[in-house]
Amino acid sequence: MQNVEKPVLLDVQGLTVSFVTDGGLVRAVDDVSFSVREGEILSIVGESGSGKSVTLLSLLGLHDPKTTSVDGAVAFRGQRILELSASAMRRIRGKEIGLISQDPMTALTPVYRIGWQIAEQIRAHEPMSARAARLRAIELLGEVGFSNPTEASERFPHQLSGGMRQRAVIAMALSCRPALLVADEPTTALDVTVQAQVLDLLLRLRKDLGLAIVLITHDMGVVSEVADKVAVMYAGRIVERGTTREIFSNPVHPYTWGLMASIPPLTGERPKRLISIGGMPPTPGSIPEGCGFQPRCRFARAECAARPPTRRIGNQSVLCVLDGEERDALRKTVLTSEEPA
Amino acid sequence: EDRAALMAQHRGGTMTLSAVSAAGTIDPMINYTAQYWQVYQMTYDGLVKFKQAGGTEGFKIVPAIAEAMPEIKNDGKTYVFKIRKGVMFSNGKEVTPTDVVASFQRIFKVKGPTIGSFYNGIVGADKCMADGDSCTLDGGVIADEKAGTVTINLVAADSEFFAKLAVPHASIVPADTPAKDAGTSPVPGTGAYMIETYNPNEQMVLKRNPHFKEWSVDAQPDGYADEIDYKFGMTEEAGINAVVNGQVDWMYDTPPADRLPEIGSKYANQVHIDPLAAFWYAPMNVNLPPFDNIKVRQALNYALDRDALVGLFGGEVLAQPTCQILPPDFPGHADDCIYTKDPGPAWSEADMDKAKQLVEESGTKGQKVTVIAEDNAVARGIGTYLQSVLSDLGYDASMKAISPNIQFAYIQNTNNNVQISVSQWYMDYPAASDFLNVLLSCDSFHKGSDSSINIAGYCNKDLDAKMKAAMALSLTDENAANAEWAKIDKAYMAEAPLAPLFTPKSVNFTSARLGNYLFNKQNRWIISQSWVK
Amino acid sequence: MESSQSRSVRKGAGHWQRAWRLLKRDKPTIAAALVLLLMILSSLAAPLYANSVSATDPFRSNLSGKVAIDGKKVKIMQPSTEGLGLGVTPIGPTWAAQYFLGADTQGRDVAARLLYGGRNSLLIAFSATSICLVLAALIGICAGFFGGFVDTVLSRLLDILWAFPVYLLAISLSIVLISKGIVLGPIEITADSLLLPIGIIGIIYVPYVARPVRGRVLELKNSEFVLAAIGLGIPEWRILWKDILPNVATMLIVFIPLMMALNIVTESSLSFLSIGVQAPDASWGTIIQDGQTLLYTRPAVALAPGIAIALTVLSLNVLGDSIRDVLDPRTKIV
Amino acid sequence: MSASGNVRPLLSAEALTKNFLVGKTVWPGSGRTLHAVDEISLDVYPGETLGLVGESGSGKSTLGRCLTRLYDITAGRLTFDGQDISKAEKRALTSVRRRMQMIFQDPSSSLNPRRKVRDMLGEVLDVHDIAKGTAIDERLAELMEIVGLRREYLDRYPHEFSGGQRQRIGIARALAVEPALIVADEPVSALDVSVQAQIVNLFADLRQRLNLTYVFIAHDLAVVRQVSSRVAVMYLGSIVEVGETDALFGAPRHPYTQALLSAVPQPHNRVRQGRILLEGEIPSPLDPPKGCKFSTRCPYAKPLCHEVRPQLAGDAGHHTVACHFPLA
Amino acid sequence: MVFAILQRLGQMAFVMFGISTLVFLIFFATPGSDPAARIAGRNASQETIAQIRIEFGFDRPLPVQYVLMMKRLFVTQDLTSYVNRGMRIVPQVAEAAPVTLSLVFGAAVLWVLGGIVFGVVAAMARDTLLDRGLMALALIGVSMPVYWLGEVMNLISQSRFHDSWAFSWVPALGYKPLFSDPVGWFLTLIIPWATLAALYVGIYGRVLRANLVEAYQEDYIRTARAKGLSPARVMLRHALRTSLIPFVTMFGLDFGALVGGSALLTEVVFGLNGVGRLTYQALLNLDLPMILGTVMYASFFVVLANASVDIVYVLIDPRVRKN
Ligand SMILES: Nc1ncnc2c1ncn2[C@@H]1O[C@H](COP(=O)(O)OP(=O)(O)OP(=O)(O)O)[C@@H](O)[C@H]1O
Ligand SMILES: Nc1ncnc2c1ncn2[C@@H]1O[C@H](COP(=O)(O)OP(=O)(O)OP(=O)(O)O)[C@@H](O)[C@H]1O
Ligand SMILES: [Mg+2]
Ligand SMILES: [Mg+2]
Repeated sequence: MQNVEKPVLLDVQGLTVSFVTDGGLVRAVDDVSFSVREGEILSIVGESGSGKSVTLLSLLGLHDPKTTSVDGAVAFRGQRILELSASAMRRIRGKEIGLISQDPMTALTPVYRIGWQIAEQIRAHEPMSARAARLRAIELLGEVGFSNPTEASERFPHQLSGGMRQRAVIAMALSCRPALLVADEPTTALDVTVQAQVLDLLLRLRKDLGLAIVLITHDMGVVSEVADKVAVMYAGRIVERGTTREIFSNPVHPYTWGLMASIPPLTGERPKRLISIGGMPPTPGSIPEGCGFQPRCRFARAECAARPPTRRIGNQSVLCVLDGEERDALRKTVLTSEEPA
Repeated sequence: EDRAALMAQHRGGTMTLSAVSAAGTIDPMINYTAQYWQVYQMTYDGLVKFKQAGGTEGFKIVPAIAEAMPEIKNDGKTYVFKIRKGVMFSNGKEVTPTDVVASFQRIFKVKGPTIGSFYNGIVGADKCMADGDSCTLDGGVIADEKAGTVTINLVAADSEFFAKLAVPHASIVPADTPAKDAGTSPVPGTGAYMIETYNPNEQMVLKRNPHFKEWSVDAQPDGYADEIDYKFGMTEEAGINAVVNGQVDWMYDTPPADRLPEIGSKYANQVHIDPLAAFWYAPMNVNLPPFDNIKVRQALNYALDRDALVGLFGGEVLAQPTCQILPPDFPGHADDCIYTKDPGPAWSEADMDKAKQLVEESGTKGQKVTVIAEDNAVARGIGTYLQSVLSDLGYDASMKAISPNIQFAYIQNTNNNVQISVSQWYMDYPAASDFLNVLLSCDSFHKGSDSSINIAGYCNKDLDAKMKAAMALSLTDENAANAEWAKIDKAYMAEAPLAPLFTPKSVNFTSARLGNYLFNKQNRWIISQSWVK
Repeated sequence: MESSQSRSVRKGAGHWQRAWRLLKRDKPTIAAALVLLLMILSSLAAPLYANSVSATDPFRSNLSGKVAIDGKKVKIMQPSTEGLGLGVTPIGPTWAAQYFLGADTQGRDVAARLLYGGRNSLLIAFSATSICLVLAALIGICAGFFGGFVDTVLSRLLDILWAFPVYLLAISLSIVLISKGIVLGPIEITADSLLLPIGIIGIIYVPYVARPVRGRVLELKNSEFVLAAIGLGIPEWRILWKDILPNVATMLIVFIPLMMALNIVTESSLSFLSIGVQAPDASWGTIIQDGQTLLYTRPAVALAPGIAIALTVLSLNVLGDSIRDVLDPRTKIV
Repeated sequence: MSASGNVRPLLSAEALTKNFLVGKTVWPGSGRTLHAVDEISLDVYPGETLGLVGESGSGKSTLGRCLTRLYDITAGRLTFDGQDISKAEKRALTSVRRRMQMIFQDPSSSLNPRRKVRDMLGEVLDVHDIAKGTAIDERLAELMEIVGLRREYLDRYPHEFSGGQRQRIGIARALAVEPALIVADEPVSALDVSVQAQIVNLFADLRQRLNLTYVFIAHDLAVVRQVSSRVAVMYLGSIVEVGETDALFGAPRHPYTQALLSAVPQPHNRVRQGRILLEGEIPSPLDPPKGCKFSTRCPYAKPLCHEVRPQLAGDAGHHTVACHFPLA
Repeated sequence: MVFAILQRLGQMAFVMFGISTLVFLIFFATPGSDPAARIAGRNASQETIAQIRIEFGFDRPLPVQYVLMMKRLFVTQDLTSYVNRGMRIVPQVAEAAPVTLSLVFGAAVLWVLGGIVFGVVAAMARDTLLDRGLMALALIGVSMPVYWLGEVMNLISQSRFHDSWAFSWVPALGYKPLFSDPVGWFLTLIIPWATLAALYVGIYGRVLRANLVEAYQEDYIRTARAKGLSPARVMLRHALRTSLIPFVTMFGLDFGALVGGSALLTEVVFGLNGVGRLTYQALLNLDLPMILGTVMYASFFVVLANASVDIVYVLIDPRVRKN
């Protein structure tokens, strides 16, 4: 973690994304706010379908404007990027903000060599000869840990293993030395040894280049290992936000409790059953008014029918009616006992 | 002389001709198409030939390789031809009596299509027909090198023998010409031009015969153009456009109907309309119902609106209604029409009432009838019209059009049970027998064969005998014979084995630069006598 | 958990209801459906038009007939009066009830024939397209799904079909069938039977459709859900029917308008070779053929059926696209 | 629970091999052989859960598909409940399939997007004569309940579900035939932890209730530890170590297992000690190293390792390892 | 490798055998096709026909005739037409092939480019008026019979407006060899190219659009967009390139068939003496040797085109390429 507060790189305020669908307008992301400073790693965790990927893609303006409406303010280096023209936005994409998308298997165009694909991005943003761009691409591939980058650059995506592909995607995302990297579950498809390599790489880049990262993952281990800050999403909203240490040591939202409790331990006694959150995640379009977690929350009460207040505890902020000692007491019961039948 | 002056002025240049497709083998003894017979006029000569002149003059037979017309000896069974000296083949050799004999043998050796009808009267022909390869025509065609003569002996006198000698099948070619179908490799000839190359898919190129010296203006006049390119492959529409645009000087095929008004008005002076010795007719199978009933055949003849049919062919300028077999201005023709409202010399109007009454009497109403037509615009139109009339008469009529080449063979074969079809006949040479005898004699009918030109399958022994007599008569008395033919024509029409439709005229559309257009009644436009310079 | 009864009504609301609901909302689709309906209805109404509006028999030659235009009697087949007076031209479009689109070479009312022709053309094209798609689906699916030897044989058979001169078959059949029909069990096929063009046209484009189908099936065959079905012990035929076919079907829909267009045009060639629609009966294709011989003087004759074909195909296209979108449960229609 | 000599294995593989021909072009014989599963011998005993872990591309899915005979086996022997099914034909397999099911790695691609859940599940019941007519509906509702889904979801299309729900449908479909053995190919890797916990619990419940046997493929070691009674570690098509869960996690004996365990990131524990970072890339299965397959990356590799391929050895049934120099 | 080539050749032989037997059987089953009567000529005597039947071997059993004809076609290569007697089939086809190749190559260039432009523009303007307009245009192209369109083109360029500035450059119909008269070759072929391409532009444009729209759902397109590439580049380099595979399948089919003579109506209308016109003439005349010749040639190309498609796959789709 940085000692000195670096300037804010990305500031998202009230981001709301809705899709026009068969069954009417569906709000997939609802009033989401967060910010990332230079060199900071923000991790977004949460239920699948809670809107993590949608949030990321809307930062880059990658939604189809015909079926999607994006509201709110996204400031990148102080510039409101949602209002930018298409061509101005293109200058930011890939150049200022790099994207690592969820599935490395399908993220690369199957018919081009990966060196070419990386060089293509470089040349889209920097005037450079094809040769020079290729050399850069090879250099980048070396940077992300390919033992023989020249040879690797000549391969087609299908000729690479999952881990190699993911690293190629990362190399591509980094090719223009962006200030911000948005990574959507970059290691889900990878096994732990490769995952470790990739995480190491990200940390190294952060250290060497001051790269800021927004990282989506399901793996709480990964979060605790690399993230500075964590945002927990549920049903389109960020229900809790804080530094990694705070979230892990002092989670305040019942959903976060559930998440923490359900992590299987790698050492020690194996529990008979894992703790899990009962009930079912809401589908977009049927998210309840008020607190989205309320139908599954063991501590739900009448106030939850209204939109919960945002509470701040230090750097942490949380969307929940629970407060104070009551909360701490309840937390204990969750994190130690088993889920009731 | 006048001709010499014109020759000096207009000689030279390349004339371009066009046709939708080529007409098959180039062998003059085998090819039996009007398209190439026209070409053969300037490339080959027989002992005698139709005169190369415009109008009816063209029916005249003049000596060609023979120095003069021979005397008739032995009651018309023996002819002695004196071979002209100094006539050169395009391969540089001079024509000798041996070449003449070899040429006659060759007709049989290559199994020309007319050996059974034109040349079977020569002594020894029967043997040659049975086995072509060993054909000698012993005693039939005899050369006398010393005297420079060739003697031909016939089994019986034949009034049409000169005409048969004057058609391209009796062309004189070098004795060493291989005795098999020449196919696409040109055979040397004695004409003003020679075929240099022939590719049925592209073109035929005719060049001047380098060894040619004009030896008879009547039989083989010198030509104007230096080269004649006959191109194949353009559709009729394209051909017309090309002639209009001056890219082609003439096209063989009849202009499509929808272009006629345009060329008839805008390019009137490039259009040449000439009468033809031909007719379009609808043969009716007298051996199949309903046309096995004479009343039905007559009914159709009454019912046909021949004016409408003329319209389908391009209007009254291009065709003339007819209800008899022999075409106008043809030996034996006498104006007469029995199938019209007021029977008289000419057709005036269809008599539908009479036709319907005849059908009623025949008791064939409601039967199925299929008209078979060739698959081209005009024949289709006529077929559709016939079908429509037959429907009006109360039949369950339909029309089928099939590819022209197949249709001709198809309608002849009795196995195919064709009831009625649309067909045409163009004369080979000017003789009434070429229509009546060929199309309707019992000898022309062969059951189950693709070659049975008596399509109606009508056989009348009496009329056959009368035709034999008329042919014999014409040896001695041409006019009496013609009168006899007129009667035969009428007699056939009374039996109505066919329904004559109209007599077509030839339409030739030539380019603006083409001059000295001459139409020969026998062989149509004389290509070599027009100039392009 | 909420009561399970409350929502079990949804069970019935299947594929088709949903599709219908979505289709109803799309204006271009409605327009296309209307155009198509109009085409079908007007061709069904052909006798009505011929009897009461144009008052001619569109199947009788009318070469010496006359028609009253603006009170004057005019010949339907007008001999040329200019220059040499060559040729006879049928009357052109009159903008009157009779001979609205003019006459053809037999002096018949083109407008009435156009309507009658629509019956044959639509019938032939629809049936042939169906046959083609069914066969192509069958062959493509078998080749793709069973692979190996079956694939090789079927693929080569498709090659044979593709390189085979179909017109030879047509010419031959047309000649064979003139005198007597072919008896196939209970049905006798004669030359003017529409079964022939339907059958022939239905077959000739099979390779064109079967090949892409085969490719798609190969793709599907390797998809996880097919593997899953195999793993569940579902019989192959059932996998073909339930998993592969529906996915192939949407692909076939793209081909429908194309095939319709190709088929109507091909039908005209076959009619020309005397297979199928026979004079004096009409189809759009045969009217185009007739019009072809009048192209320089009366272009309207060939143009009118051309426009009819284009309209049909266009509306089918719009319809086909919407149906394909709508049948995909994943599509969301705005 | 643990394997012992006198219990007959439910599923037994002997020198199971699966090769793929890759890079095949129009010219037959142009491809190269990829040894995805290379002479693996493995027993699965009734009632146990065998965890299968390993680097991505090491052949876990392929092995799983071979075990359920979704793939034809190139060589080796496979017996299920005493019956040799290595060469069984389609027909013979149908009965085996009722007793042995696979759950796929990717829940979305293993469900036909054009079919409703009811249709897909009902088909299975129908085909295997498990239920007919109205009984189908009942059984379907029951299945949905077992996997914790609402019964009205039966009338939904797969795309209308979340990832976790889709995975449950996959499980329900596998359960529909009432199998004895389930091979689950990374059933939880696409899910978030809370859903993952639900599924893991579900597996445990089902095992108890239905007396199921599992082969559980995963790369999340914590999950594997949670669910498995025994664990097998794969590397490049071969099994390098098999052992009872606690033994293997407590004292890994193969250097690769060791590296794998050390690489797991752990929550609540930012600074990891002794992580072993493996050097280089996993070799291509097209031309695996000659000796020990791990020798190219093994920190302890000795010359022997590059020459001779080690075989699984040790206390059979308890803990075996394929290493010339196993860790203590 | 050798085995593979042999296998392909074997398949080719199978296709050719299949087609030739079919053609043979159909021919002899057709009334009115008696080759002896045809060769003998109009109104030939029965004796002549009988002699010709023996001389040409038409009295022999069909399999013998088949073998002899195949031998003359492939081995001695001296098979001649029944209609244009003496015309050898093999050299004729060889001579006609360049004409057809010129026509089809040019048209293929046009329709591939046109199809791509149509498909790409429509896909980019998806669901707009432009998209619908283009697709309508494409279908109109498909709805026009090629013989009709060709005739209309001739009407315009050779007749009505031949003298206007717009079409005064149009030369007479017919083929000009590429090597002796390249300018003439080009000018004479422009209109036939356009006519033939009109049909295929429609088909290809539509199919391509559908594929592009599908490709646009793929993840790698999102990656490409996230890279900051321009929409045009995303479309052309990423979506188009991967969408070309079905395009190539269709192209193989069409190209093979057209080069094999399927462009017959175009060739006839424009007076091009290509294989198509040969086929057409042969069909009209039921000229068995010529039909066999052109059909064998066509099947050769169909099989060849399929083989080429397989090879092109390897070029455009590295996934099927050797590692
Ligand atoms: N284009 C779209 N149209 C309609 N709905 C969409 C679209 N994209 C996403 N959604 C919906 O928005 C919700 C949020 O999806 P998102 O992909 O952001 O989830 P996620 O948090 O990334 O989940 P996961 O962890 O499974 O990746 C989902 O319910 C999804 O169905
Ligand atoms: N159908 C196939 N054709 C060719 N090669 C294949 C095929 N399926 C798998 N492979 C190869 O076999 C090897 C093993 O693949 P497999 O999918 O079994 O690995 P895995 O251990 O399941 O990996 P992951 O963790 O990524 O799912 C890989 O190298 C893969 O590329
Ligand atoms: Mg996501
Ligand atoms: Mg796997």
